[in-house]
Amino acid sequence: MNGFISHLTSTLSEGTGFWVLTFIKILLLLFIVLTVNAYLTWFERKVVAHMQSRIGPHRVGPHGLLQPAADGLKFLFKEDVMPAGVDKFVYLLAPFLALTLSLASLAVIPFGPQPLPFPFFGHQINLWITNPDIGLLILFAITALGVYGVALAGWASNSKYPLLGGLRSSAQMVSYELALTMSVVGVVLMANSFSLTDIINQQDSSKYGFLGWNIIGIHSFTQVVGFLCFFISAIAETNRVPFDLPEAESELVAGFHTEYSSFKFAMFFIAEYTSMITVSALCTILFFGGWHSPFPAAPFWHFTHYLPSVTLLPFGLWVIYDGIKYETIWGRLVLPLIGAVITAIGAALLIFPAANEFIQAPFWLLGKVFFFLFFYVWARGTLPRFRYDQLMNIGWKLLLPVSIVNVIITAGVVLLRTKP
Amino acid sequence: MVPTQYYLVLSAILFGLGVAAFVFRRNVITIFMSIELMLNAVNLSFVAFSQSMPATNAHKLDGQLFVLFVIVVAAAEAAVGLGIIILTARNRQSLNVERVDLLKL
Amino acid sequence: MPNQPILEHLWIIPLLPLLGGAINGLFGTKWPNKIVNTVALSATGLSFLAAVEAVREFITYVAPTGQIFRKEFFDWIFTGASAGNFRIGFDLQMDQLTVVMVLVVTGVGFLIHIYATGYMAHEGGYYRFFSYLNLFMFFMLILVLAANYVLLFVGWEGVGLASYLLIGFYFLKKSASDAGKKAFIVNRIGDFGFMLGMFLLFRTFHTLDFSQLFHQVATQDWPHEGWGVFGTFTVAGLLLFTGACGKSAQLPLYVWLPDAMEGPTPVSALIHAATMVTAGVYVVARSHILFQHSETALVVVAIVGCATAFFAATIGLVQTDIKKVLAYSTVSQLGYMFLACGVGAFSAGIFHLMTHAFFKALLFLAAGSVIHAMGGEQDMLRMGGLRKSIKYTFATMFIATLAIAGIPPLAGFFSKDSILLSAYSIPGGHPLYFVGLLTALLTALYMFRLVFLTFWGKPRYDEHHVHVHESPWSMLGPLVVLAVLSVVGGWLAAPALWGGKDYFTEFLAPVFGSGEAAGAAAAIDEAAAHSLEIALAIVAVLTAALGIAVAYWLYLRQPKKPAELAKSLQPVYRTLYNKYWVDELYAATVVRPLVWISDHVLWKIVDVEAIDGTVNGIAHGATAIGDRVRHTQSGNTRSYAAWVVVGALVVIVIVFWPTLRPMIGMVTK
Amino acid sequence: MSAPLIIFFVLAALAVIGAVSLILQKHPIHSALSLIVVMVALAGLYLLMGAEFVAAVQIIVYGGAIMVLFVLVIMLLNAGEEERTDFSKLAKFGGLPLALALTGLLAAAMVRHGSSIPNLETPGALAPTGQLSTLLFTTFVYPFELTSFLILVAIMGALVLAQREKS
Repeated sequence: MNGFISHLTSTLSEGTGFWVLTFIKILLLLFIVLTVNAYLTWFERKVVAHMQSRIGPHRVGPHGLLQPAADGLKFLFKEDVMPAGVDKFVYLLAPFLALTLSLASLAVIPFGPQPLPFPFFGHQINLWITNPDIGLLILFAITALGVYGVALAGWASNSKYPLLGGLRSSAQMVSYELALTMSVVGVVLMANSFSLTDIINQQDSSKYGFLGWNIIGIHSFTQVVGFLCFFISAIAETNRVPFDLPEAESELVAGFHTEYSSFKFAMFFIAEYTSMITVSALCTILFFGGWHSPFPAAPFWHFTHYLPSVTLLPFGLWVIYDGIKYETIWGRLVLPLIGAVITAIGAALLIFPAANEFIQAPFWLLGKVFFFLFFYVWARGTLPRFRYDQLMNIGWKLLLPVSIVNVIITAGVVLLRTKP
Repeated sequence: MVPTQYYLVLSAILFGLGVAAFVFRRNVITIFMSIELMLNAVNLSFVAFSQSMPATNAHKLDGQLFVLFVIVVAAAEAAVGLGIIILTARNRQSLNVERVDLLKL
Repeated sequence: MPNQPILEHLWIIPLLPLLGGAINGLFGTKWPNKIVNTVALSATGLSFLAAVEAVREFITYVAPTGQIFRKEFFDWIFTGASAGNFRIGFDLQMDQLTVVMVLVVTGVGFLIHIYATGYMAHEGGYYRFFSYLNLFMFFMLILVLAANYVLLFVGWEGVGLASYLLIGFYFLKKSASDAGKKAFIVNRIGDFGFMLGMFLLFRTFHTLDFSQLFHQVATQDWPHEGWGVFGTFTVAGLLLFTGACGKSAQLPLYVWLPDAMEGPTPVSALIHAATMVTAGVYVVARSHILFQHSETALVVVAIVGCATAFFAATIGLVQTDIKKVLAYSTVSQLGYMFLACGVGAFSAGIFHLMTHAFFKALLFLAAGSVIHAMGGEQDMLRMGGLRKSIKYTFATMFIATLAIAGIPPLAGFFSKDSILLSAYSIPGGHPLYFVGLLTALLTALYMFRLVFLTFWGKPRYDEHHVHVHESPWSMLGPLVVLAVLSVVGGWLAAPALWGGKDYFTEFLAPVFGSGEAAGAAAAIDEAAAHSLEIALAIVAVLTAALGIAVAYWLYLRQPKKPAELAKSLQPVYRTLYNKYWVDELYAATVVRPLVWISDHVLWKIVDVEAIDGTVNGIAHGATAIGDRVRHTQSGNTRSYAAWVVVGALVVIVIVFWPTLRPMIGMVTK
Repeated sequence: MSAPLIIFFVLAALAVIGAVSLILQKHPIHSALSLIVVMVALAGLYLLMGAEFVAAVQIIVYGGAIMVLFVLVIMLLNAGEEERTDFSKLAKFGGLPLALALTGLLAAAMVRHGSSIPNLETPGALAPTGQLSTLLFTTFVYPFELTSFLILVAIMGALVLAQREKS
């Protein structure tokens, strides 16, 4: 294993082409993620609305598809109020910190095994920004620092509710970080590496399909307990329902970002959704085989490779159909267009097998990520909020011990397995 | 490659700064932080020494292990120390160490 | 060896009394006398039985082999090879000499314990007394059983301690406690000599173990140190003898013994008559080989012994305190023993030691019984006519008196006779002989004076107040036993008179063999020797008879006479009565200067000025420094921090000095 | 000037600046933030030295736990800017020269001595986390257990201290 340092030096010794490429990659990723964030809000509102048998946003654009854009504009153009008596520096620092860290954590997440087929000025284009041997550790390090955004925001805005929210959330995050870290140790033990790609490769599904994933763990040992602990504490870590005490509207107005308005508020918002994505990706990578498809690689299962197009084509067609009989003229124009694009992509995948093969890994990865995102929303739509003491009890008295036990058992099993 | 010497000098400087903070600051929490700073400086030299050893040396990693121990101890220290600080602040209504110069109230 | 259970565990014999003493001393406070004396008696009694058994085993199994029994129980002092393997072990040994001593000590000791239960019945500190007494037994047994000088010295000091404690038993009485101190201090002088002797021996022979040391002396041929030659043996012998003088109350260190009579009578009997005071004799006899190598030492011993004997006897003539008389007689008898040793007749000395233990113990106990009967009266001039009222006491005491006076066939006769014989038979021993003879005369005189004053004549005490009563059997029993012993005690040596052989000497021969040779070398052929022996015996008896007659004439016929004599020989009488002013002399020459120095120099200057001055000075200095330094303890964390930094700086400078010096040079340049 | 050297100087500068601002900041929160900067910079240096695990632990524990505690306490006690008292003459007048002297001496000693310390030219031979843990659980197992015990004690101590005395 050639560690981070050699990795670093090698990357530094790369030519400017590499730098340009990485820069573009970063910009691209940021763009994608921010867009996804935006539409995640839309998605959330829609789903929750439907769960509550409402329609949700549908005024702005067809099916309210432009709602996020509208919100964005609103954030941009609203007056940026800075409350009196705040600690300016910290007050400004907090949102930046939050956003930067949550975005930075994306840098180490790999989206696919093999690079794009065409090089960029002699540099192969991997589906990740960087892939260090200690990706997981770096992720946790970043998560650990994530506390400050919230805490400082709460403190800096010099007001009761934010302070309480800040205290609460920092306490909560610190507490759940332990469980979070412990619950992953099992996976690390089995993969015997901190590198995310190693972890994914270890849960290879080419033979037994999804049985190879850590959640089932036919290769070594099931991590279902670890997964539960991880996911619960991940939700708490991201301050989402049912652990959204930092921003308990009913108690603290809006928690730590009460005093934040317009774009600074948006930053917190984006940070939260980004970390949701990160966590979902992490779940996928650690427990659900990352980009491995749930089906074995045996020729018999080859037809599953057409699943992307098989999902895309009907969806696109449905969108067109739905668009045609949309009430507004604007919708009747736009929706079929989108549908057409989707259908085209699906068709293209059928036509170009190489592209199809290439798309498999990202497809599965993103599919799982999407599922987890949906789960987030689902939870929000259904579960009530915990009380603070309950929260702490779950964190310290349930998750932490359980995950520790899980670590011990896993270690034992791994030991037995490795014994010749 | 960076000469080990640089790291050592850096750690010396950081340590000195920590000492300075300890002497100059009056807020007990800050003083506590300056202690942490000194610990960090020492850790730096630990790691520097450890990496300066050839890989063949059996004790190469000891330095890093010491760092781990130091960190753990620092954590424990912080837990207890901050508890004490909270208590003192509660009883004396002051965080200024110069105002807390009596053994009993 | 399975058939020597006790001998293999010789330590039992001394340990039992120690246990008794410890138990009584620790728990006896609340106990009734019954339990206390049960403990004490069982301890000593068992120890006596053990001793008897041990002796039996020794005589049956070991003695025939011509060996001595010796066993190392544990290392007491052992410096590893680094310090030349110097070893002082807790080693006990048993040879013929030890046999005699052990039997005497335990036997007489046991009897006296029994006696004491009666005598002390009404005294306070009963448990204390017995605990001390047992302690004494322990140390005495250690002394006689020890197999090296150091262990012997332990016992030696131990008995000193016990005697100190017991003399000062009535510590509320100033005279008693003073007497205790006096005994202790005077003994220190002797012990100092003893230690020096030990050091010299160790320096010469690199061992203090009897068997090794004596073996060296015997095997390697050392130059025989003639008269006036002060070689190793002479000096060592004399130093050891100094110790012996202290312990056995010889000139010039005898002064403590008469005062020691302040202690309870059983103590006087056991410690200051029968056992402890004979330790000196024992030591001289034990190291006889050293003495035999040095004429000077022997001569000194003989002369000192002889002189003491006569000197003490003369003082004994005029004392009126019954115990004082006995005390002086003890001193003089001890003188006899040393005389014997001095003339090389060690076995005779030991023989006299044994017999003397019997009759002198008896005398003391009887005297105690008399005092008991008189209700604490000790002055003979206030007694008289007790013959009828306390028969048993009288009878036993009379026997003892005959014994000490040297009337055949009682014990004293034989022992004293053998001593005189050997004194006579060595070249140039005649003066010694005659002095000894004179002493014998005086002995008979003052002893019978004592008896006559006490038991005959009219009662000189107030019969209305003093109710004379015979002592309980617990006291009389021992008297009787001892009386029997004082009669038969000497018969071991009796056959010598009619041509037989002296069993006692023969028994001790393995120990003193060479010594006797020296003594007998001077003797002429058997027949002449025998006739001489008879002649001397007759002379001795006559002398004794003469003494008795004089006593009879003076104290029964003309009771006025003594007073007139005293008046006519005023100076002599006063001299004797005041014990030659020896105490006063010592007081003037030693005690008072010492007191003056301690008072004016040691106390007023050394102690007050130097020592107290230093201590107080240190204290004041500390206070002063504290006053200055206190201000750094401001409680201000920042200043503390600054101080810490200062310290750190110093440390760094010290540690990195070699690196920093050139830089400083650069800076200054 | 090779890449690692650049990184080193950047991080070192960051650390020193952080430390200096720790001293100069008026408000404890700012000091805490500066300290966090120092720690992150040091973590970077550890990475540079190839001590990945240490770096991660540095950030997770120091940055994520200890400093959070500090920040929390500062918030809890609502600590304001510190008052400028100078009761200690020594600290007031002697403080700066002393600190400077200490720093200077240490640095000088390092400069002199450091040259004697070997430098590994090869970037390899960094600390595989596996080896580290192996060492931790074999050679250093007793210290390890001891520290765990220490932490237990510390937890209990913190509990005892933190709970308000009930009246």
